[in-house]
Amino acid sequence: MILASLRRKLSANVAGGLATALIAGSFVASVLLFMGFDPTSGGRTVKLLDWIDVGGMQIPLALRIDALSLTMMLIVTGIGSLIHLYSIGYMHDDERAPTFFAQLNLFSFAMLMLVMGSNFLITFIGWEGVGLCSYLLIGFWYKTPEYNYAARKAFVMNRIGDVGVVLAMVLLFQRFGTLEYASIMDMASGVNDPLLIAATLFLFIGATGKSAQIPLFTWLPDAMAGPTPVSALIHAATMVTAGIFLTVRSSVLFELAPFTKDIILWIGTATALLAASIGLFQNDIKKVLAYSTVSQLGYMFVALGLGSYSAAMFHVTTHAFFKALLFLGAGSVIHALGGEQDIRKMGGLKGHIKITYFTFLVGTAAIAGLPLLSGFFSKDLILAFAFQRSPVIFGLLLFGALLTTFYMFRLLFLVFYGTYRGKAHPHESPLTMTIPLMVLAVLSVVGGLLNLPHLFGGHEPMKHYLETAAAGIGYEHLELSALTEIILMGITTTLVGFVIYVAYGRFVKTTTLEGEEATMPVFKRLIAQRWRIDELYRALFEKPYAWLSTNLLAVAEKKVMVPLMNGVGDAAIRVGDVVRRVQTGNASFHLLAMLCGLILFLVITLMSN
Amino acid sequence: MSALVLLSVLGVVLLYLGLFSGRGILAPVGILGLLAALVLFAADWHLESTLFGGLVIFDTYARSFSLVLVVVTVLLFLFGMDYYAKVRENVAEHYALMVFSLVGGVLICSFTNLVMLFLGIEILSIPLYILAGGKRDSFRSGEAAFKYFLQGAFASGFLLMGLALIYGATASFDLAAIEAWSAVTANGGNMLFLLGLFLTLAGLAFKVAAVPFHFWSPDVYEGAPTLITAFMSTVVKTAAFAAFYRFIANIQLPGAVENMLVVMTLFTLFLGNIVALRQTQFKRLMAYSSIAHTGFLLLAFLGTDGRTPDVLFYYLGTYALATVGLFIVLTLAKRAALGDENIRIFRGLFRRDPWIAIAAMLMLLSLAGIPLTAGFVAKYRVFVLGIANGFIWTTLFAVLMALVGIYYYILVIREAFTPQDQESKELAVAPINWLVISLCGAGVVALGVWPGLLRI
Amino acid sequence: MEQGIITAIRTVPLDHYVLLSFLLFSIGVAGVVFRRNTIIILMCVELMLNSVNLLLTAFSAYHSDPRAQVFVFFIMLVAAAEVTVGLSILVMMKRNVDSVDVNQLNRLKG
Amino acid sequence: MIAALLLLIPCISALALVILRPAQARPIALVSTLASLAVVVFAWISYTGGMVLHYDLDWMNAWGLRFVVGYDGVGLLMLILTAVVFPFIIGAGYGQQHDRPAIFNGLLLFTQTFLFGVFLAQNALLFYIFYELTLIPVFFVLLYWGGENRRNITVRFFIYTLLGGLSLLFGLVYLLIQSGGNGDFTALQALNIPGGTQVWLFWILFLAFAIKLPIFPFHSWQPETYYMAPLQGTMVLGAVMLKMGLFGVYKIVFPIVPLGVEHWQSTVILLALIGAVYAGIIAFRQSDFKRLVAFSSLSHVGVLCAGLFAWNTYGISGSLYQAFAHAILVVGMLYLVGAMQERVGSTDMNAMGGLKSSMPRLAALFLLVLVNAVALPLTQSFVGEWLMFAGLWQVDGWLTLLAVSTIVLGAVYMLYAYQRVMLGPDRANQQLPDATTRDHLYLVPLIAVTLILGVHPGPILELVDAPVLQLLSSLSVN
Repeated sequence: MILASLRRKLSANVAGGLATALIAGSFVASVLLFMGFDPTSGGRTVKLLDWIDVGGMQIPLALRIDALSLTMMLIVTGIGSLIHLYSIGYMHDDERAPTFFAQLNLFSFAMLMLVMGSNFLITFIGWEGVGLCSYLLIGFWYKTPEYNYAARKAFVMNRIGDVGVVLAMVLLFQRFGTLEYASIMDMASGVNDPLLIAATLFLFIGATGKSAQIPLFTWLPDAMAGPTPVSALIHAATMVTAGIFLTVRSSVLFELAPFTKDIILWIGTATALLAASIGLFQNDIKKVLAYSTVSQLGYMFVALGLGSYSAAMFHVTTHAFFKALLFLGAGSVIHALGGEQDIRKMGGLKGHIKITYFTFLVGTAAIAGLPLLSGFFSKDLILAFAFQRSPVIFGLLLFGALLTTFYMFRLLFLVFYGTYRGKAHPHESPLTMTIPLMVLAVLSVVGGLLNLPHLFGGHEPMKHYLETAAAGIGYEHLELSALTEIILMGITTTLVGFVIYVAYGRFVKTTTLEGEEATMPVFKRLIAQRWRIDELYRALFEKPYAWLSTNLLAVAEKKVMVPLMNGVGDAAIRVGDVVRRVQTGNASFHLLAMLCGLILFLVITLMSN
Repeated sequence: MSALVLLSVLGVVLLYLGLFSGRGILAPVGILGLLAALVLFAADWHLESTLFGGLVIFDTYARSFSLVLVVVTVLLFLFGMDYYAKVRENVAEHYALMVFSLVGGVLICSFTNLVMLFLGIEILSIPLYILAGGKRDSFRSGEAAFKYFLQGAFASGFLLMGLALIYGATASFDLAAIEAWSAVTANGGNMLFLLGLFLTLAGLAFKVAAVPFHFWSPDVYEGAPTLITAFMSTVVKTAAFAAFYRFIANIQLPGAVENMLVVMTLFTLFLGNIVALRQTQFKRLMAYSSIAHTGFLLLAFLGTDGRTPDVLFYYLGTYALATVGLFIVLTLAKRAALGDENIRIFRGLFRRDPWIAIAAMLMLLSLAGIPLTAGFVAKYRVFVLGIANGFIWTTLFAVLMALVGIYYYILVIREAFTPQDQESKELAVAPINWLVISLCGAGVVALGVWPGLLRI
Repeated sequence: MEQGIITAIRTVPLDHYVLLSFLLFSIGVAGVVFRRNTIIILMCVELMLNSVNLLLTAFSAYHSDPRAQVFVFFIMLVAAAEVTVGLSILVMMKRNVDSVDVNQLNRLKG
Repeated sequence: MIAALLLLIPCISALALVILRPAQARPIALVSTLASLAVVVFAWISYTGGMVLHYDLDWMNAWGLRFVVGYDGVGLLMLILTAVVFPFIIGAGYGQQHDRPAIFNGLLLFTQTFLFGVFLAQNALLFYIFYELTLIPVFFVLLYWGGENRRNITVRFFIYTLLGGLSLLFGLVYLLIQSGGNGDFTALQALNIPGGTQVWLFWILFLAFAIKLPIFPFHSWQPETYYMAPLQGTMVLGAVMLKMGLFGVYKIVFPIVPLGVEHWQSTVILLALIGAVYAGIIAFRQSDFKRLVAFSSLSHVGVLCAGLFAWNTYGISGSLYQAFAHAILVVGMLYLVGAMQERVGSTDMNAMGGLKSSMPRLAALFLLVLVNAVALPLTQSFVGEWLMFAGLWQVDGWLTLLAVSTIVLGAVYMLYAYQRVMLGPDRANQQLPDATTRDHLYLVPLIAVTLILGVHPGPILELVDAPVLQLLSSLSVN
């Protein structure tokens, strides 16, 4: 298959080119597969070899090609190719570029494994694999301790999620005796079993880890330590959507566990709002995008929680387009400024780097959900579903969307408008970097067509396509009247427009920069400090853990366990020391002792007689 | 039995040789004589010959034990060739007394009459009182002799009292008659018999150094000349156990006495092992280890089992082998360390003489009971007997104490295999000693691998 | 043994002989344990042996069995040998520590 | 023939080394271990299932001790493990300076002999004899070539291990009496011991293995012993010797005292997992690389033992499979410890850091070893851990949670260690050599084994599958 070629490690200077060619090749292969695939057939499984086969457990190393995996493959390889291309320019000066490309390719392999696996365990291979690559790439510049810390944090948080996935798998295996998606989904339909709630909850824990939801989201902003293409590919477009993918994959199970869906809904909403609020006052261009990613992922989970799997996948797709675009654009900006990431030191770049500016504008508009751009369709679909469920959720999500609009435009305005506040001389990026930007910009504009709703004369093609692979989609129903939908869109669009206006007024006309955190009002400072969640986690988990680790060794092990072991021996020796004194060396005493012993034994004998 | 006569004559001859000629030929003559006795013992193996009007019977049991006694004495005489090389006075007497003591040992292996038991024990012991004080100018040696004598005589009194009471109850000194009597009479019904049995066993327990009749052993082991210590812990111990078992083998022991033996076993196991933990003088350590081994051997006595004599024989034979070798190694190390007997003197033995160190290690491992050495097979069989006879908890205790035992042997091994801090004198190993040590070292392994070689 | 003597011996019940010899034995034991003078200790050991002799003789009479009396001779013989050795050791001790107090001998211990 | 070769090749080589003390001891030892490996591979290829018995000789039949050797699938797996690991253990000697290398390597080969014996023995007492014998050469290796404070630690290790050993002996003797003097495993397994007896007999037998493995709270000898032992000694201890514990449980505890196992199952699993978590947490702040490996091994072993005591197909097969993976892992990690020690001069991680700049290749190799340690999928460890988790779930969900949590702890301390050794800013004046040919020759095969068996565990699982099923079905019949 296409995977074999991806494994190849690259060492030459042309590594970038080769890597790009490889991933582009797999993109072509994916496209060919896509063309040749008949969605009505439901999908097929390609077994590579027996993997685990012991005592009734048969888990083959098999791949599954169906609508869902193909969609994800296209996203992964397509965007992957663009980002590889982009990286050639971006990583041009780094001496370890070959390593970088090797790791990036390894990531693509793992990600493909994740989406193509025909059973949970194969998906888990990819699941952990992308985690490892993420670790490697975040810590790519290994000489900086903070980056290493961020890398470890990402891996460990993912691992915590993985515990959930492992438990879910174990549970499902126990219940169904297999881990094949197809078999489980077949067997599961109609089953009403509290076990499923547990299993889906565990899966969701896994998803919160990988897709950066509350409570395991703090690693994602830190993950921006990696090179920007990595942020774009892994931490925006592909890996973080793995959680959504897994949920859609097991949509049948989630449909049977409404309780889990509610939890997902609320956590998704909370994450969306929390992350959006944090995004408001961040000054690091990549951090803003990172929180925006977390927030958008929250929307996707809301969609999942609402049972609207196609909407989630749709948003995954469009988000992949515009968020990759935004990240690459940000990367281009950073590249242009020679590594500067603080938006307070940017401004007025519109004139210097036109292509970047223009594409970034498209991306911002898309994420804000300006009408007819891709984000508009996907986000509104989610909002519509939310409204159908409850106006409160709709209201909250709408608020989140407005926040998104605000901080994204803040970012746009502060970076590209006004006057330049930095020192480095900005220059436009090379063609290898701008081509991907332009492609992605186009995609961000037209991406909405993929799942054009009926309202706009479409047939929701993506939904119907995916329905063949994820049976859960069959359960979703959007039963709002066209009028309601139009009204909702109207409200949304109006408010978004208003917020953009406000942002314009605040950041273009007056260029309001955030001052030092210390000077902020309390509440604002709290938000600017990311609700102090990192600190909270550090105080709640990291420090006690370190304390525990130190003290288990110092106290439990050295003061209890080891002395306990030695104590028994020492006690024996001490007893020996005492008993030894009987041997006084005095002959008379010896005789007396013998006599006493004799009498004692005599007593024993007579007593037991 | 001509072997007995030969041995007695040998003793006298040795005494006379001491009067007339050099010390050089004493040991060779002694060894020759012993070998001749060996041949006589081994001849007519299956013949049961009686002696002294039935006071003594040489059956397979007696012959086997006698063989071991003689072989070990030969080894000790070989060692003696080097040990007494520089001693001027009384060497002949030493050899002669050892031979006399040996005669006593042979007698108590083969007694069938309590009179002979008593006589044998005294013949065994009285020369030892003298031998223990063999270094006439050494205070320690004198103290050892005195303590040994005093406690020995004291214990003899109890033994005698016991014998007299048994006689009073059964009207016979003959073992077979007593056994028959005990089989007929209800257990424990007869107070005289019970008391007699008790006191006799106490007297015998003194000889095998079982707690609480062990007090002599550490002091005497430490004070006596090394060769004599080796003799005591091998020949004397073996003979005493042979007698002990011969005495109780067929007597229907009252339950009360059996209980007492269990308690004695537990005490002996405990004290021997626990106190040995903190011994730093090697000979004292060996004394306590000897007490500990007494405990294991007593375990084999509990209950009746046809396999017991075999186990006893194997255990004592291999124990003697290891002990003889170790005492020779001690002597060598002690010479290099100018008379010190602390186990520190073994330090660096492996660097100084790897072969001797390895042989010593094997012997220590055998005493500790580590597999592939004879000591393991011996202990293993004892444990099997213990459990087979229903003494599960006693055996468990013995197993635990075996672990404690391993500790102090390991400490000695550790010394031998730790490089020494400062250079000490080279080990001067006479070829004859090297031979004996090698024999012992190889012996414990060979017997551990082919346990069938040593059986009654 | 002459029948008359046996009859004479049997006029006293066996228990009394046993008790008497126990008593003598105990005196001997107590002497060995509690006296400090080595010579007296040796004498007490002899007392222990002799109490046994007494007992054996009594038993011999009651069992009408001469073998015990032979044993008594053996015991006397052995006792003599023992005392010989004992006294010589005593002499050695006297020479070494210039005392016959048992408590002087306490260097070997532990 | 195979059994004889396996016992004789290392034994004769060892004797030759110890007695003749040739100058080129290490190559000879290496050749010997490779020869053993060849024999084992041959045995593997020609293995068709079932129990292969080789010899049945009288030793002390009357006392229940017969020389019966042979192997079933699990035994073969252990033989393979031993044979595969030992060339690496000997090979690790090439960066080490030893006093008297001939004797050192001879002792290692003796250990191998006895280990083969343990895995071949089909008589309980023969098993015991070999089981104890393995201690002797290791004792001397530790005592003579160990590090600081070796005198006390070695003795402590020896006594503690023997505590278990003698307890086992007692149990075996007890069983022997019950079976009327026949000590063969087949005879002992056929015994029907009353449930009440099994409840205490379980601990008598299991104590040996609990200490050998070791599981909490019998572990306190382990960290310091691992730390103090010479590198190769630690390898022997960690890679192979503790597997005797697993094997013993499989071979003795499970079939003979099944009711006892049933009674204590959850206790043992709980203890094992407490230990796994405990060690995993301690490992995090461990600043010495070698101690870290010790604690990580302790943590892994806890999971191994828990998996075994899940007492179902998945648990047992997973545990046995993982035993193999763990052996490879321990050797790899310890080799790295040695490699770092060679370069930096100590195993203290505070003295390391930023080494990736000067030795990127070694860092990459380290990382590849490490992915096995954290049980990333497609490495050997993952297969084993997955099976164990699946097995444990059938016992108890909460315990599984505890077990699975170790994968997080593992990630935490392993990555932290990696960071402290390799990552971070350059240290000044550290121009240390990168991975040499020797390092590659050593680590690449290990990593290859890990990955190949991670992708294709079939051959090993096949070996384990049938015997484990047979064991479990024979138990359910009783």
